[in-house]
Amino acid sequence: MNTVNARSAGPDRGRLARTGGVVLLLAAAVALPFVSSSPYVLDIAIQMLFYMALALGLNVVVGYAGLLDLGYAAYFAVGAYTLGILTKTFQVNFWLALLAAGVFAMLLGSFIGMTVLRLRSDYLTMVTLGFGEIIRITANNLKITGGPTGIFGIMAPKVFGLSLGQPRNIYFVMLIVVVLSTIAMARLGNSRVGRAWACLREDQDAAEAMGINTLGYKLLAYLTGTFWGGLTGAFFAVKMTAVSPGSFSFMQSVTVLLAVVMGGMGSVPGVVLGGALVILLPEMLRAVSDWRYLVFGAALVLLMLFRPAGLWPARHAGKEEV
Amino acid sequence: MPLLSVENVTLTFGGLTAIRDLSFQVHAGEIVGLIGPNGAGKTSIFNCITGFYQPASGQIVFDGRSVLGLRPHRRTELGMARTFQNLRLFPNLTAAENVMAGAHCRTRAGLFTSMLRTPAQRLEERQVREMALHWLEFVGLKDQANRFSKNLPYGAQRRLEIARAMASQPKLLLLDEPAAGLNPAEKESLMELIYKIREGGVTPLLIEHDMSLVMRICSRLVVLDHGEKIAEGDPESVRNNPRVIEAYLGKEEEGA
Amino acid sequence: MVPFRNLRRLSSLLLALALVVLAGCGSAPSQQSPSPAGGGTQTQPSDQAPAPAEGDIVIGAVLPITGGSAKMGQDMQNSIEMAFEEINAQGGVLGRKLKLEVQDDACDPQSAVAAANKIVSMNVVAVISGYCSGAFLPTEAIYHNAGMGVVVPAANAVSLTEQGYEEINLINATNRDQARTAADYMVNQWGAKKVALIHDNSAFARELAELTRENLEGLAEVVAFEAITPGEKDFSAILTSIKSKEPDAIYFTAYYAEGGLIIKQARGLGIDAKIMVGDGANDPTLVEIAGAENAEGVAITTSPGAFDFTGSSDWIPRYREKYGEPGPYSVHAYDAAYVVAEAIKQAGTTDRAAVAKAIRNINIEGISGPISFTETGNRKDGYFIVLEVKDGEFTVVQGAPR
Amino acid sequence: MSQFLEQLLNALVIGSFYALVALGYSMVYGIIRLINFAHGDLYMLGAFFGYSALLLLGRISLGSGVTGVLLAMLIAMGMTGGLGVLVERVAYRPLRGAPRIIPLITALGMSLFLENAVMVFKPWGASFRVYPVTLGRAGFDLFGVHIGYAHLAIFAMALFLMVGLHLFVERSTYGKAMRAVAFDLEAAQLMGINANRMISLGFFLGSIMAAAAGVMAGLYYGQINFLMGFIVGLKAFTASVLGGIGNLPGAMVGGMLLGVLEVFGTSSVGGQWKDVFAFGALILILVFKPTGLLGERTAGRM
Repeated sequence: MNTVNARSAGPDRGRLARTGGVVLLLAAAVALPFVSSSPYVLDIAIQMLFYMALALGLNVVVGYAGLLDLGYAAYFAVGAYTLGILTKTFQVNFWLALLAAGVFAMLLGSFIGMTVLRLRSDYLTMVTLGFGEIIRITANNLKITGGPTGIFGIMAPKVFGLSLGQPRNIYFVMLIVVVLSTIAMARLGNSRVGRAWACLREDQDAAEAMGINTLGYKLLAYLTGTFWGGLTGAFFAVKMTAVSPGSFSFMQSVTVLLAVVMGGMGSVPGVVLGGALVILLPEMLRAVSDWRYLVFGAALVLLMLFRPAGLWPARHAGKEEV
Repeated sequence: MPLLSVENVTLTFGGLTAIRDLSFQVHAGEIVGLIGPNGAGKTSIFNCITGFYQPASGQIVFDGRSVLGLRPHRRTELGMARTFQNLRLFPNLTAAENVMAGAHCRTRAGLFTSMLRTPAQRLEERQVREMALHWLEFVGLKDQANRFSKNLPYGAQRRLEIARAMASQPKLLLLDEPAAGLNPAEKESLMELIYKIREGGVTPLLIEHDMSLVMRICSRLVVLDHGEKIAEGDPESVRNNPRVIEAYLGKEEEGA
Repeated sequence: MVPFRNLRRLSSLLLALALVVLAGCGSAPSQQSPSPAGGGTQTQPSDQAPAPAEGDIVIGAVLPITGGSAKMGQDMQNSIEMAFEEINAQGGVLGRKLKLEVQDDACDPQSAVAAANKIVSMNVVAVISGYCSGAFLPTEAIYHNAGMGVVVPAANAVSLTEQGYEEINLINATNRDQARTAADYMVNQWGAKKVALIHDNSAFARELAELTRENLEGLAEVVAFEAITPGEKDFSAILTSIKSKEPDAIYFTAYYAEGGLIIKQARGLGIDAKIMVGDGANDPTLVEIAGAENAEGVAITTSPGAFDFTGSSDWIPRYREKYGEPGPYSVHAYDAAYVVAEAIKQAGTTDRAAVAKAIRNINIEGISGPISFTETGNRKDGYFIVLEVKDGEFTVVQGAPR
Repeated sequence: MSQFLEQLLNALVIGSFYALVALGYSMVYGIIRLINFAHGDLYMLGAFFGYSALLLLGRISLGSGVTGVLLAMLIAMGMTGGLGVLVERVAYRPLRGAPRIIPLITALGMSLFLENAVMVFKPWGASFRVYPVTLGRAGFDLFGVHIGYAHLAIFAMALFLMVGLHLFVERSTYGKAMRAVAFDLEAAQLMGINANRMISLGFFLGSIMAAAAGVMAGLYYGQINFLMGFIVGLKAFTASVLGGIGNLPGAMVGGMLLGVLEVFGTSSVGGQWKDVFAFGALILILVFKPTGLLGERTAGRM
């Protein structure tokens, strides 16, 4: 019984268990704000949602197209600053500013992508790191970005009558964003575009010979990933009501990368899980927070040695569906 | 009007001239073999034709149109598909997915249609799957559809690479030593496959060392030595051409 | 399909479990969270059920426990705990003991917001927080929305009291006072005509440099206004270009690590202009890094610290015996603890809003002198003093204005 | 004019530190095509080993004076060299065949691990440590230019180390074997060269160069902390690429050039843009001349 698409075979037990698990998780997520009213739990849950969204975005660049980007925080920053500047300094309507945040991050992504994509993979990594630092320093120096203090007092907009200033409302908006992104990314991974990325990740020359415009598709991965980063950055600005260069450091990029790598590069459920764990684990370790980055560093090394495919590996990584 | 015309192509790596002033043509429907001792520049000319190398001078015209300067994926779209000398499959993708990759330039689904999973996208996905199965069946690998290509036996991987190339519905199929490492039985089925490909209207151009295979299958041969064409013509005349024998002197005498 | 055989299911169950645990523990440590009906604390800031009448009164502290400023956070935590021990020894407040709940802000905006949210969600009556201005700024809205009174021992960027929150009170004088003191000292004591200003592009240091420039207008010419990168070691390039402008005085407004290097490298390059540093560099390691002979004669503008207060003569030995050398803001944190204790006594209740109001209207005699706050939350008649390094020791050369 | 010369002197000192650390990058990249993110932290660890060595030597009254400093430097170089070899053995060797992205992530993780291990290790810890011995600020004036003896000492030591390394790699048999491995790992093994040992040697040499630079920085600046490795590591990588990665003379030239670029960039535009120059240079080189100024010395496979 080996039809090409095992998934379309009748409702086998594997698929039922998986959809059951997802429904259970969603129910828990929706119920959370009502179960516990303490702002701390809500804040942690919101942070988890942010990192899930970021991990989904970075996953396109690192997981799907295999480009190790170490400056992802820059697009997060551009999104946050764009929204902050547009809504606070120029009183632009929220939806417009949100879109602008994504588009600006994407424009920056396309500029960097164009300069970077022809490079060998390790050079590309260093250049993205360089761009990340340049953008953080620029945000820190310019007047329009409020210099080192950044921009504070960003008004929370009303979305369908709910003020995003309320933690519970921003929680639900981000939950919707993450759920939609997860679906979109899962479909993308399993489509013609996703296959093209998989091919260029496996063997770029062979992919080119098969009629895949490898440079074009790498750029497409960059545009998708940076748009997502910018969008999430805009929501981050609304949630924090203040945006400062401090929160877009190299460590931020490393944390999002860890989420993708720990969860499983190229695996949508994996990176969502990674996004949650990368916030949850340090919170559990709060008592011994000096050790946080030590544990991050060790985790990266051990993961690469023993579990390069991550906690929830992508289907491609070494497991056949016969 | 030839399907492919290589005109006075010269390729240099720094000081070294890999190919010097090479010209030959391939007409639709014939099976041309490119032969010559190791290092004669066979794979190099293949890379020039398919766009991986930029020749220093000369012209490459395909289907009446110059393809110089086009990147490889553009040439594949125009109808030029290839296999590789040392098997460049996608190891962690299944056989079916490898073949579907070949069909990339014949399908259109983009970022948004994939994310929204529009009816048109779903239809195209089904069609691509069926087409992949068709080509797997064509090379006799239908039952290996879901296995990772890296886990397939060597002979099967060779045939998978051909299926992948055929999936891009080419006019010209460049085969780089397809018979390398095959046992006699596999060579026989390879020959039938190449004939079947030609019946399907695709013109094969192959590099091959196995003289017996080349002699039986090719309608015309082009012989290279040190980057230069030293002979061209039907297999019989080429076999007796003194320069060809001399070029091959010192290699083990290839029995007929 | 045994669910646990495969790591994928195990990790998703782990996540679901963690969510539930988190939801549970969110309220556990604080005996009982405010009535669930309280819901989003946004809407009803101060009407939670009053904290239980018995048990300890919990005071929150959000300080840098990790990262570059870890040492400062530790000094402040020591002094607060010392103050609480003394208060509890004399029967505590309203007959109950004071307990400290410390959270780490790591001098980083995001951790600060997370820590502030955690403190606000606990049964905390008032908060002592704020060493790094950049990290403290985004937490102000959280305390304000929770109606939580805050006493800020060290952070003193002007922007901290510009958001008009009545819960935020600064023990330390602000950069406006410091800039005025620095400009006046350089012009009148040193007779400087040409001044170079160096900051490190952090919120606090840049603001201090800009305010000093304003104060110097008309009095002296600002020949250089330069920024360095924190964490950098080599400042010879900037100092050499400043040297060519031959300033009479250099005012460095950032932190002690780079301050020591600036002094050492300036003297190394043959710059003999007088050097003054801001209160961020008020730390004995400054002299150690610069080298005693380089640091000789360096002036420091700072709010009165541990060593300078009249009342600290017997306080320092008590602190030193328990924790060793006091940091520059140990006294401020100690006073902040007493302000909170006194405010609860005056409010007569542990209700947050009442305590916050009592803090704003407090008037007590602390180690750092009389403590009361202006209507914007700044320290009333806060003043800065000037110290000078004399053979390795910090000595007061310009004390409190009479 | 004298200001120009003084700035040039500053640039050469900064350049020496970048060059020494860049040598390590070029050597490791030349041999196994890996950007050793942790290399910058070996520079930091060298400084800390030097710091502890000087303290210990101080207790047995050997701490001050030239002998003490040189002894401390040797100790630091030995310890850091050993650590470099250990890092390669534990973290990089098992991943030799893995796709390029895997060892890169490991190197990043190793860098984070080393930095925070120092922060958590009590005797060193998070705050700034001051070197017990520092180079004095004595100097002399030549045509109105103030030249400190410290500047000369740093520059001379750096030159000595660079020339020593260059001679070793170009002349000695081990040097040749290392270059063979760099050119083609498999072929070198076929020639009977123990590739793993040569790679360890490469890491060892790269690490002792970084350690020396770390100790010299500690002596010259007088202050060290656990984060000093990150930014210097990035700039040293830029220097090694500027000169042509894998090319040792290139790393030296690249280091000096980056020092000049940074110093004159800062004094003209201002300190807050200082790091932007270094990263800007990196991006420009990689895009327009990826093989660097003196040409890359790695046979990149197609």
